[in-house]
Amino acid sequence: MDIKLVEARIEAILFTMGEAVELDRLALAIDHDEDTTRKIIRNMMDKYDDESRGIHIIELDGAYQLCTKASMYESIIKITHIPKKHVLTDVLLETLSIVAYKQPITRLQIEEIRGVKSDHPINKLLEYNLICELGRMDAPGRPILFGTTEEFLRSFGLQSLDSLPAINPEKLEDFKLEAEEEAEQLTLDI
Amino acid sequence: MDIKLVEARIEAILFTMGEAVELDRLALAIDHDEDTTRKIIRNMMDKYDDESRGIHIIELDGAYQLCTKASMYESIIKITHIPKKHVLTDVLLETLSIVAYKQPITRLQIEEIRGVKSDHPINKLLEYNLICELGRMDAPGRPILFGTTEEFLRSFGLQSLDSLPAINPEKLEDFKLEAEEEAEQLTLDI
Amino acid sequence: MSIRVKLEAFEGPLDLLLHLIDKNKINIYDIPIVEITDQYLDYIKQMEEKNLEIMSEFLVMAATLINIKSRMLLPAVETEDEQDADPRQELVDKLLEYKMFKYVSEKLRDKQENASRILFKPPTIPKEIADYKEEIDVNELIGDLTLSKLHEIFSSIVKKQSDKIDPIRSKFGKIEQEEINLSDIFIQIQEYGIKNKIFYFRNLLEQQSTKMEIIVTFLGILELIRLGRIRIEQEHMFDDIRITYLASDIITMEEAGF
Repeated sequence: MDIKLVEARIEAILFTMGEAVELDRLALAIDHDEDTTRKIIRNMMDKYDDESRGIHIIELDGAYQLCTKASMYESIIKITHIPKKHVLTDVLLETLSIVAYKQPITRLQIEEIRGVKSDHPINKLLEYNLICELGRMDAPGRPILFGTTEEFLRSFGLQSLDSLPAINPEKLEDFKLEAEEEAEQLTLDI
Repeated sequence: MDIKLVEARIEAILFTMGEAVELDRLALAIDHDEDTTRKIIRNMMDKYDDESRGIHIIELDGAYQLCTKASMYESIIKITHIPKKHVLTDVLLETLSIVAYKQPITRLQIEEIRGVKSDHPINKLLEYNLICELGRMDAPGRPILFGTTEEFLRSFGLQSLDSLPAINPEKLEDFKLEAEEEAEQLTLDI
Repeated sequence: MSIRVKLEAFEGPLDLLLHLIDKNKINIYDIPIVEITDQYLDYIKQMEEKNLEIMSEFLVMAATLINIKSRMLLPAVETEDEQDADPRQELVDKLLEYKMFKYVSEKLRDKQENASRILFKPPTIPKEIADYKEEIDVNELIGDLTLSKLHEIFSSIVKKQSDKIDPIRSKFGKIEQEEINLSDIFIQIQEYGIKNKIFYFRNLLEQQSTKMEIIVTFLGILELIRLGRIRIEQEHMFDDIRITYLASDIITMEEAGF
């Protein structure tokens, strides 16, 4: 099959669907195997990088979605009002980070890290579809396990969970040094 | 201004708006006069004619809209007809069992039993036509009451909704005991 | 009241503790536990018993701090065991972990900020195609699920629920926590009145919705009418009540002799 036609089909499908389309469904629709489909899409992604294009394809956990480039934002808001997304409070963001890095995680484990009851933020994050239930833990009481959703990846511009900002041990060292420096400063001041 | 950037902006605007955008609004958004804007768009239209593109710009009474090419129709039908994989996850099964045995039941009552917000599994079960709304509870806020569908019951070999109340937990226990007694009887008979 | 507002700014005991450590420019690995415990308890004292649930969480941390403090004050036992851990260690670990998540949540905030500049397009599936809906095959969906399996799942959930209920105390009936502070609401109505002059009863209820809060707000309104501090109008029965605030100052419940 002509590769150009396949590209056209993928573009048309992604445009029409609007939402993220899984690789396996795309492959079926264009009658190619998944590996070939992935290669074609990767190639298309490069073409969209051209500066005359205002849209591009993003990858979300093995699914693909068409969206505008971030740099186009200013021009778009000139012509239309864009409703603000949910602004996440510190509490929600903190709870969400814990779920993102520690998933699958139970409510109790979240509360242990935060040191405070967390029903409210957990329910809000469920409501915003940023976290979801993954199932139940095989432990006494069979507590619910939480994890992040595709919407979480999209809202934070992440390709997959692997692209979460890294928590590295060095950072912890930095905190330690900072604290020590501050302590030293204090002694000097006195 | 760089012509490529202007093209990108027009593409991004048309993509986001979805509907037809009048020339004068487009011209304002990209800071060019209408004639220049029209020329740029016409030029873009030629580019979209390339066979590797699945979408193009159409002109409608002095307004412009981004849409899929007519030749892409078959591919779009194809993807929408590829059935999504529907799976009853643990979360769904759990919610379904609560509705089955406690119906009619409100969302809040389900959430009390599960200990977590349950909009998502309830919506999924509704989509799968396994549960349905039975009416509203005569209580403050008149909450919706959920129950299982006839289709759900039929697939379990039950004739109608009326036959479900008989399947209460005690009854099942009775069945089990009966079966065991019968089995014992059988051994004695031999 | 200002103190309470300040305290509510802390998300929890760990947050407050981090704030104190920050404020005192303390090395997190070498917390002067005596000092911090005292400061922490000072904060707790200012909290009053506004919200029992929040309060209890702060108190648990206070107990932990006092426990560590007392262990630190005891003369160090000379042992060969080098692993005789610093009693502060567990707390330090917790604080560091918490601090780490506060740090990454800021990074995530930036990411979200950037991602919010990307826009998507709703599906535009032609109507005749959208109307075609793949029938969801319930039989296939249910697969080999049987009623007894469903019952098993149900029983395990219900069992778990009954495990959580204390059989004796559950018979005591529901104990509602007194969350509404009448004098606070009385002041709030007046503050709202000074700011808005003319407003509606429903405006007052926008932020509070429990039955108890509505009743208390209504009582407050009645009291303000009695004192001649507001004027109310209602054209028809069940219409929203229009309130005109006449006074220019605020009086407390004690002053009003409520």
